[in-house]
Order: sequence, then structure tokens, then C-alpha cells
Amino acid sequence: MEKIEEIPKETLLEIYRTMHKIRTYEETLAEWYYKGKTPRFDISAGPIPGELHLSSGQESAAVGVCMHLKPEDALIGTHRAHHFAIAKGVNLKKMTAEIFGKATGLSGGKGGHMHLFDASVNFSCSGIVGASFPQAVGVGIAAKLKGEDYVAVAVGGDGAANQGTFHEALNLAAVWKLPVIFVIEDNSWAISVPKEKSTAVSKNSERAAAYGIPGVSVDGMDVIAVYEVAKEAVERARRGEGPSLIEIKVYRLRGHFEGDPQHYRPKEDLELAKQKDPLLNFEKLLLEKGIATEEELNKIKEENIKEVQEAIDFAVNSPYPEPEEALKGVFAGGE
Amino acid sequence: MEKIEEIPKETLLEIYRTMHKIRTYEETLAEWYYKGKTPRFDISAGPIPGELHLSSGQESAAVGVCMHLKPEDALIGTHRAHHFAIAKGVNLKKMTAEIFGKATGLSGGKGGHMHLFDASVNFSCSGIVGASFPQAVGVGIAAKLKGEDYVAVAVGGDGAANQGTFHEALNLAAVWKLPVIFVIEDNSWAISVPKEKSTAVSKNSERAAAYGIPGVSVDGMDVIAVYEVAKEAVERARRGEGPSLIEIKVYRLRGHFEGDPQHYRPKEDLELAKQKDPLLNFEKLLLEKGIATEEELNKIKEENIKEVQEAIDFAVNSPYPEPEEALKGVFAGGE
Amino acid sequence: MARKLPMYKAISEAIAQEMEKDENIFVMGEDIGAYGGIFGATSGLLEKFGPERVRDTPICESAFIGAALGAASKGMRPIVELMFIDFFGVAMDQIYNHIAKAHYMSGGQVKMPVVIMTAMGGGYSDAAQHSQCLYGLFAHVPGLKVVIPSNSYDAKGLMISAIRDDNPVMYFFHKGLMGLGWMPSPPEATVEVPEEPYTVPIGEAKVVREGSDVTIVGVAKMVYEALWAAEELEKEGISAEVIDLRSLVPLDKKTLLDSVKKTGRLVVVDEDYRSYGMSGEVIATVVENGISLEAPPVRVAYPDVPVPYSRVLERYVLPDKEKIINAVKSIM
Amino acid sequence: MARKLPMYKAISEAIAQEMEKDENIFVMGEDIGAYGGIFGATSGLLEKFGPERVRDTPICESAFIGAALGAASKGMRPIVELMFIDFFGVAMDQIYNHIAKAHYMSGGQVKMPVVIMTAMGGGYSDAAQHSQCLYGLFAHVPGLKVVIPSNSYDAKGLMISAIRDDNPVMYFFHKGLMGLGWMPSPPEATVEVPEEPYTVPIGEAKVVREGSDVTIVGVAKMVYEALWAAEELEKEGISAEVIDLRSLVPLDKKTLLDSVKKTGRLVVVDEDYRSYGMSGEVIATVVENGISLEAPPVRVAYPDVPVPYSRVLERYVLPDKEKIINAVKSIM
Ligand SMILES: Cc1ncc(C[n+]2csc(CCOP(=O)(O)OP(=O)(O)O)c2C)c(N)n1
Ligand SMILES: Cc1ncc(C[n+]2csc(CCOP(=O)(O)OP(=O)(O)O)c2C)c(N)n1
Ligand SMILES: [Mg+2]
Ligand SMILES: [Mg+2]
Repeated sequence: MEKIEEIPKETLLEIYRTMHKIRTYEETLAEWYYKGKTPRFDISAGPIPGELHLSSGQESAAVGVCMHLKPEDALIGTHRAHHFAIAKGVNLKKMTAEIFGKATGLSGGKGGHMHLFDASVNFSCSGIVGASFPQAVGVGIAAKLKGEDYVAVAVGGDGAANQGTFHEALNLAAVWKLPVIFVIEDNSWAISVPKEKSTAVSKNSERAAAYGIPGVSVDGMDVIAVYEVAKEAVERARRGEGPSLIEIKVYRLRGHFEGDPQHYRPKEDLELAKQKDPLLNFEKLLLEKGIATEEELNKIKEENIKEVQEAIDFAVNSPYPEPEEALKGVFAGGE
Repeated sequence: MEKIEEIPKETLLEIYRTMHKIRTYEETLAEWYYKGKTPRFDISAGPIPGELHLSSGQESAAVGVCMHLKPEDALIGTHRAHHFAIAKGVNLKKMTAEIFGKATGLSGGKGGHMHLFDASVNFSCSGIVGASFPQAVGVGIAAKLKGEDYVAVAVGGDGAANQGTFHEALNLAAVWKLPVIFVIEDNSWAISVPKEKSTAVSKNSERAAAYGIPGVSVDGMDVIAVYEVAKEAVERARRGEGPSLIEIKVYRLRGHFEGDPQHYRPKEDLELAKQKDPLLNFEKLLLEKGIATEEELNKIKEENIKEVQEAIDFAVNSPYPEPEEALKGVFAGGE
Repeated sequence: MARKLPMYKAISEAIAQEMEKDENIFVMGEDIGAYGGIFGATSGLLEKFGPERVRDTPICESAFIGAALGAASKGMRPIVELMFIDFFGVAMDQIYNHIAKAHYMSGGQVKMPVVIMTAMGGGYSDAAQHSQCLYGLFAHVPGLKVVIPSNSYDAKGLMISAIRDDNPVMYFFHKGLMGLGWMPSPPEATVEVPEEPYTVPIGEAKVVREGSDVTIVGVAKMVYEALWAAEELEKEGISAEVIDLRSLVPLDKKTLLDSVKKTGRLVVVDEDYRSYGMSGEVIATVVENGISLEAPPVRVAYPDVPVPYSRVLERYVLPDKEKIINAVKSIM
Repeated sequence: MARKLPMYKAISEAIAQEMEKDENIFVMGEDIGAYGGIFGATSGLLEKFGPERVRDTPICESAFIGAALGAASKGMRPIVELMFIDFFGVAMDQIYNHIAKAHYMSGGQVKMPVVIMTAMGGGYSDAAQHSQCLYGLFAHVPGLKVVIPSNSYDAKGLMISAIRDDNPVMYFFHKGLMGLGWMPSPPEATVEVPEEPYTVPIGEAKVVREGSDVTIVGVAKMVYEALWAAEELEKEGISAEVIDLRSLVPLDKKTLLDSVKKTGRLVVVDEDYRSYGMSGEVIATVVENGISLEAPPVRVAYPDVPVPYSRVLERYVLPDKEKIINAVKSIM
């Protein structure tokens, strides 16, 4: 494994930039989510209605992985997918407009926060736990049949690793030696159910043996470690050597969704999460190692704040779709 | 592991008797199946219409496992389940009548060969690959909640081990430490698809590690080895120590179903199967070791032939159900 | 009995009361323990009955719904929660090929007293995979009873009936009727609920408003849209009868037919997809029974499109009072 | 073009011809390679196109159907076989929540040219989990086209249309029409099939027999039962028109309505379960369009019971010529 010193500064700052952008985005979105929902929380009210699953605390997983991806590579996320979307290069303005339900959104407001699609960078996600795994296998088939070197990344939570699709997809990808990277983002919780009560092994990477493929568990506190592990898996896939499984241990800084009272969650667990903040950790590292100065990081922060604000402004100022749009577009090429 | 010498003769003869009974039953049934289907094979014709999946060559799996089961223990089989049914003690006459579609059948002719139910010995099976695994978990829950020491056995083929339900059920049984024995009956084929093209590991027992439970692969040529392995798993389950996974390597002596042209199957593979006949093997062993005499075995054979013939006669001579029965019994206690 | 309960509490009370009486009842599902169910339908149960009988599951709907079958085959009476009906597709085989058919296929040897309870319905921008109703699918396949309460009284009574039934019952609750603080719910759904256990029979529809000019049929939230429409129509001199089907299987044909015989006009309101579902079945049931209508029947149904996210889009496609009023007027 | 082909060969020929022209087409499923498909629908493909494009899968329907989505998102045009429609419950989520909705949810960014072909139908004692039709379920959820050929000509033409369609198409074939040597099939289903590729448009029903007294509507095998009934009825002076819907989504309302307008009577024949399905939809479609009937419409449908195994039981519940004749006479 490369040491941090061997990674170009440019790359390290890019990692920092994206992690910070994600955090800024999520915390800003949270503020907007609660507009119209206070004093009484009403899930249907405000500029962002419906469920909202934010990724704060889990940035390292998305950035560590996506740094190795090209636009042709596909990434299929989960219900909690903003961090992967941003790291994959999804257009932030259109994504935000989508989350605000606007005509200028990625899907013109039809998809929403759990169904972000950006075909230009081969990003998609969905609200069904475990659905990403088989879909990524299909991208792998396409790569193989077309003789292309793109790869597919399927993301799932620790909860998703107990779904049948996990097993089926890993087996299929292994049997067919497809360029797929299965990423389990382990934040210890599936809503209120802790991993140790749902999962018969302590590390999902141990499950890779059931498919004869490499499996690694990596500490998401250390984005560089994630970066290195993902690099290996992506390169392996590109070389045509088949799938890998990566479990990334992260901590969920917020509720499962916004509005989650988290009664089920021990206070210490939330405290722990705050101590395990991969963004702060990386920031500290960059400064301590003298890789970046405070000024450099501040500049990045300001740029991120601006970019996020522009995305929000774009969304807020965009028109809603015409209501009749709802009836259109079920089938391609026809009405 | 016990040696064959340490197993009471009575038990060994019981094993032999059941294995031979199964073989006799299956081969007799095959004859009946083709009545009305020659010269032109017509799946809908004859006294036994529909699909018929026979288990010849796989007797050791059923007998080795079921020798340890009590009537209260549940066994949930697959589409290929006659051997397990017989070994579990399902009423042979009623079972045969069911397969002949008669009113005296286990389900009055409503179930058929793929849906044999005998509640008195907690036997059931179904035509959906992989469906047994979750169902056995539920029996395990009942045992736990009721504080009973019965266990559940779920059977699946090598093909079934790639279904999502396999993964979900093993994980759930492991997390809840339930008295369930998962049996993979590996006959190397899922219809025409060979195991090595469908399964990313050579032995499904390796998959036990993904659930932190014991996993063993055992050679079905050796029914005593199966018996020993199953004993351990059943005892473990009864002691409340949780689930196990057993893979039993057997050979399919016949087609996937009757009428299967087996074009896909290399001749050598069928030859190999004939050499790997667990019944002949056990018979030879009993004689060689002087455990039983030819006369003793012949007597058992004759008794089996008679019992099977009686079951067939019972079925053949039974009436068909009244047609209107078809409309009854969808709901309990109602119409 | 001046005690009003929101639907989510009525449901959990029904379960608790039955669990107290019958040790064979237990509950499984995702987040039904400490969380109390995402929509509160199991609130308080973990505290009362402990983690053996109130079991939080991993995310593996096939496994825990399939497990309900195994447990039922051993005399247990499992209640499982499928968090959103939208997720049925990962577990449907165990539901419709096994739980629904085991009684029949076994020639009556096996009983399947399984309650599958599940949240349905949209209206709060949860988009295409978290807003569907889909009850039509379950009513189509044999062996499942299908119930859908519209208020807390029926919710408790139908839950107790479902638990006591020896057959599998799909119990749908509409998220927008549960009376949760954080999800809009019409106050009418929160009604008086007796403390003691009682049953509402499965298979009995209810005339929730009498009228003479047109029969409006619906379930769940659509019952209120129909009632509100009826009130407006009343002002214009149109007298609408409103029927809450409450059960789709068995369907209470008598109540339905009697009403349409009387009114001569039929509007079916359906938050499930329009085609090949409930709305068609209700209309076909009426006409095949030879009831002569004074005007063609009308469906006010969710159109055959996935549920869009944006509020303006979703509102446009959801059936509501206005659409019902227009439908009624179109056939007067 | 005096060449008659059985349906199974018509299907595999359609696939082969399209695969020759378009490298993006490939086939996945269980036993579709060396075996050629349990019902022959992929016979000869492995030999022609090799194991990369004709992929035998492990038993993991969620995975390989979900994989079809991923492949389609990259410009491939996958054809997947779900061996029996009865197994849909293990893979339904990928079908209806993802493949069916991706185009809409993505605002049109993603196209899903996926063909899911599957065997349906009973009549040969394959019992409750291998004999169902279930097309009603797929017609109910938005985003899937649903086609059901009744003869080899339509089978080829509809398969080519399905492959070329940029949308997901559920392609149902009835086992009892395939013309397999080992499965009874009416000879009428094996008709002349042009060698060259051609299309039968999705969404067009066909009047397969003209008549003036009653319209009998069906799909697949029921088309023949209807035709045979019509012949008998003719002898008794009753002139029946028979419509083969061929597509359930989109439904060809015009052909249906025109016919019933003319005949004034409607009998719907349905091998799928009776309630909440196709038969109800057809009836509702007719009456909501204000067509006045001279007698109530009648359904001759598979009753709401699981498919029993025993031949005598199954025959009793399957719709057939006799039942259709009785139904028609009951409304003359
Ligand atoms: C098939 C399915 N089952 C259940 C749900 C409800 N659900 C949404 S997120 C979630 C928890 C997911 O946990 P995990 O996979 O660990 O992801 P995390 O939320 O922790 O990121 C559940 C149960 C769903 N969306 N889909
Ligand atoms: C969910 C499902 N998929 C596919 C089938 C069709 N099918 C029946 S048996 C079978 C092969 C099963 O192979 P295996 O599990 O190894 O059992 P075996 O037949 O070898 O005993 C298949 C694919 C089915 N019945 N159910
Ligand atoms: Mg998690
Ligand atoms: Mg096998």
C-alpha cells in the first residue's frame, strides 16, 4: 500500500475537497429540509418533502472509492447516496433541483432524493435495500460483452449485506469473473437495528470467501486507507480479474433519516460517531503532515460553500414541473 | 466419528432398508410414470401426469440425515423429495396416492409430487428452488419460543445454494441461534447447469463461514459418513447451539425429471454416477464386513418390494377426488 | 368509551391484547422492536413482551416472511411487518406461492394463521418505491385475505380478526391515516376505540354515508376523499352513498350490489394503479350481476404511472375530492 | 412461405435473427444454453452465438433479472428467461420497482430495452407452483408492456417487436401452445411463419373470428377454446366474434370496443385467476366507455383457487370450450 506521502498533493486536496463538499452539502440540505417542518415536523411539508437520508460521517467511503472511477464506470448507490453521487461527479445543481422537486432536476422532479440518475456519469441509486448488487453485475456483463474496461461499483449498507441479492450477485459476478466492486458501507446500523443483531459475522469481508473473491475490511476513519483498498479492487476489475468485496467501517453522524428521534441509539454511540469523523480526521492529518496549510483548506472550504450555495439557489429558483408531466414518460418513445 | 462397527446392526439394517425402499420406490414409480406416455412421451398423460423428479442415487443423503429425526422434527424438502419423505416416515400409501392424484392421497390429490405434506411427521416440500431454507428457520423459531427440542432440516440442491434465500436464512438462523440444519444435496447439476458453472466455490460448506456456523462436506457414497455428520449437526441443534450446514455429494442416476433427454450431460458423467451408487456401495460394505448376510438383505428387499407394491396398489385402486373438491379448501374454516 | 386513539395505537393495542392471551403470537419485522415500527404499529410491544416475542429482523424479507410459514406450521401465529408494501417484490414468493397456498396444497393439513401487515400509500413525496398501494396484486392471487382499515376503530377490530383468523391475512394500513404526529392524517381517522378487544369481521364492507343518487366505493384514505366529495355534492343536490370496502378478499358483494341497485350509479375511487386492479374488479362485479346502471361507471384511480416525487406531480395524479366530484358530475 | 413452425421454434428464430443483426442483444436464464430452454424458446442459440451471448445462469432470478437492468443501462438489449412465471415472486422487485420504473424515475435518461420471457399456463398436472398465468399482475403495475402470443406467427412477430422496443416487455408464452412434442398443444397454434424477420405490433388485438351476437375475448390457449366454442355455437345459430387480445399493455381498446358495440354481448375467458385481474379489466373497460350491453357480461375465468394437481380437479377449474358455450348461452 502506498503511503500518504506517495500520493500527489493534488490528489489529496481533491479528496479533501470532495469530502468537505459532501459534508457542506448534507448539512446545508438538512437546514433546508427543516424549513416548513418546524415547529411541528411534517414529513410532507417544506421545500424538500419525503424522506431524507444524509451521509454525514460517511464521506470517506464515497470519496475513497470514486477517486478511481471514470465517468464510464457505473456506480449504483442506495437510499443514502448523496455522497457517492457527488464523488461520482453528478451535476450538483441538477441533483439539488431534483431533491427540491424541480423541473430542472436530473429527472425533472420525478425521481427525488432516493432515485437520483445521472446517465452522463453512469450514476444511479434506488430506495430498495440490496437492489444495487444485481444491477452492477449487469454493468459488468456489458463491459465484458463489449470488451470495454469500465467497471461497476455496487454500494450497500451493512443492513443490505443480509439481503438475498447480496449473495446472488456476488456469486454471479464471481462465476462470470465480472468487473464489479461490491462496497459495503458499514455504519453499524440498519435504521434501529445494530449490525451485531443482524449479521452473523463481525466483518462482511469474511463473506467474500463464500464466492472465492478478495474481501477487505477497511477503516473509514482513514480515507487514504479506503483509497488504497479501492484502488486495488478497481484495478483488479479493470484487468479482468473479477470482482472484489470491500467493507468500509464508517459512523452515521445523523439519524437514519431526518426526523429520526434515534431513541434506540445509545448516547455513547453517537458520541463515538462524532469522534470518528473522517473529515476532521483527514483535515488534521493534512495539516499535521504539512501537506496543506490552513489557508489552502479554507480556500477549498469557501469554494465548496459557494458551490453548494449556487446549487441550492439554482434549485430554489427553478420552476416546478408542469403537473401534467406526471402522466408522461412511462414508456420511451411513445405517449 | 463413530466407526461402522460401533453402530448397532439394527440401525445399519434400518439404514439399508430405507435406502433400498427408496430406490425400489423410485424405480417402480418411473415405470408407472411412463405408462400412457409411450410411444410418444406426453407429460400430461398416464396415471402420473406432470413433472416427476426422482432421487435414485441420492438415497444416502435422505437416510443419513433422517435417521436422527423424530416425528416432531420438521423436514422441508425440494421438488426432488421422495427420498426424504420416505426416510422421514411419510405414509407411503398416502404419498403414492397423492402422486397418482387420488382422493386418498396426503392432500386428496391437490398437492401432487412436488407438494407432499404429511403434518403427522412434519414433512413438507415445494416446487420453488430455495424456498425451504426460510421455512425451516421458522420452525426453529417455534422450537425456541415454545422451549421444545425439535429441530428443522431444510434441504436444497446445489443449485438452490445460489438463491438469495440460502443466504438470508442461514444468516437469520445463525443470528438467532436456531435449531436448523441446512442440507445441500449436491448432485453436481441444476437441471442442465453444472455446479462448477453456477457456484463460485467448489464446496458449499465453505459458505458456512459467512455465517459463523459449522460447515461440513461429506461424501454421499458413504452413508455412514453422512449419518455421522448429520448426527453431530442434529445434536448440536437440539442442544441449542445453533444451525449447521452440511453439503452431501451425491450423483443423480436419472435425468433431472423423467423425460429429460440429458443431451447436455457427458456420457462419462452418467457412468460416474452409476459407479457412485450409494446403495450398492452400502450393500457391498454390509456383506464384506459381515454385518449382514445376503439372506438378511434379500429378506429386506422382498419386504420393500412388497411394501412399495402395496402402496402402488393402494394408489391405483383408490378413487379420484370429486371434481368439485377443486373449489374447496382455499381457506381454513370457510369455503 | 370516550377514548380516541390514532390508528397506529389502535393497531399496537390490538396486537398487545391478543399477545397477552395467546402465547403463540409473536411479531417479526424490521425496526418493530425498539423503534416500535416505522409507522408505530408495534409501538410498546417490545417493552411489554420482550425481544423473544418481538423480534427485530435483519433486512431479509424472504427469510422472515418464509419463517412465518415455518412457525405457523408448528402452531405459532406470527405477525410480520413488511415495512412498505412497495418492498413486496423481494418476498413475494414466500407470500403467494407458500403461505397463501399451503392450506390448499396440503389438503387442509396445514393452517397458516399469519398476519402480514404493511404500510401503503403516498401523498408525502416518498416517490416511486415508497408510495404505492398494490393491494390489487394481493387480492388477485388466491389464498390471502386482504383487509384495509380506514379508521382506528376498524383498525383494531380488523387486526384482532386477522390475528384470530386461521388463514393468512394481508393487513394494509395507509400511512396517511395512522395519526402519527409527523405525517399528515385526516382527523376523521382517529376515532373512539373501545379498550376491550373486539372484532370487525373480515369481508364486511361498511356504508359510511347513505345516499341515493350515486355509490362511491373506496378504501383507506380514499374513503375520506369520497366523504368530502359527498358533502360538497350534497350542497349541489346530489346525494352520494359512500362505501368503505374494508376487505377486498373476501369482497362484500352484497353491500356493494345493494347500494348500486339503489343508486344506479357507480364511481370507484382507487389509490392503487388503475388498470387490472381493484377499480376494474368492483365495476365488473356490479355489471356481471346484472345491475342496470343509469350511466356508465367511472373510475377515479391512480393512473398507470410510477409515483412521481415532486409534490406538484404527485398531487396531480393522486385521486382526491375534486376528481371524485368531477367524476360524479360527469354521470349525473 | 409454406413453412409451418411450432411456437417454440418461431420464438428462437426471432431471437436468433435479431441477435445476428444487433450485437447488443444477449440472452440469460436457467437452462437456456445447452438445454435450449425448458420449453425450447432458446433452442439452437448457444450453438449459433456461443456462451458469452447465451448465458446459462445459476438459480438466482433476482440477480440475473437485476443484471438485465444494469446491462440495459449500458446500451445492451438483454433477453432474460424466467423459466416459469410462477417463480416471479423471487425476482419481482427488480422487475417492477426497477426495470419498469427506471425510465420514468430517471426522467427519460435511461432506457430499458429488456425482454423478460416466461412460460405460463396449466393443463398438464404441474400443480400450484408451475401452472399459473399471472399476467394480470404484470399488467397492473406501470412501466411494463405485456404481450401473449397464441400462435407461432404472432410469437415471432411479437418477439421481434419486443426485442426492438426500447421498453421492458413481459413476453408470456403458454406451454400448451409451444408445439413441443412432449406437451399437448392444439395444432392450430402451429401456423405458417415467414422466414424473414417481421413484426406484430405490440398493443394490437386481433379479431380471429368475426361474429355478430357475442364477443368472446381471450388470450393464449383460451383463444382456441373460444374458437372451438364459437364453432359449436354457430351450429346452434349463435354467431360469436372472437378477439385475441395479444397485448394486455397497451390494451387495444378500440378493437375491443368496436366489437362489443357491434355484438352487444361480452364473454371474457381468462386462464389467470378470476378476481382483480384481466377479466375484470376487460369488462370495466367496455362498460366505462358507455357501451350498452344487451345482457350482463360474463367471465369464464380460472376461479380463485390454487391450481390443483389431480387431473380431474384441474380439468374442473380450467376454463374450456364447454364453459364458454354455457356462458354464451346464459346471456343469449
Ligand atoms: C427491501 C427493503 N427492505 C427494507 C427497506 C427499508 N429500509 C430503508 S433503509 C433501511 C436500513 C438500511 O440499512 P443499511 O443497509 O445498513 O444502510 P444505511 O441506512 O445504514 O445507510 C431499511 C430497513 C427498504 N428500503 N428496502
Ligand atoms: C425459484 C425457482 N427457479 C427455478 C426453478 C426451476 N427449477 C426446478 S428444479 C431446478 C434445478 C434445481 O437444481 P438443484 O437445486 O441442484 O436440485 P436438483 O434438481 O439437482 O435436485 C430448477 C432450475 C424453480 N423451481 N424455482
Ligand atoms: Mg447501515
Ligand atoms: Mg442439483
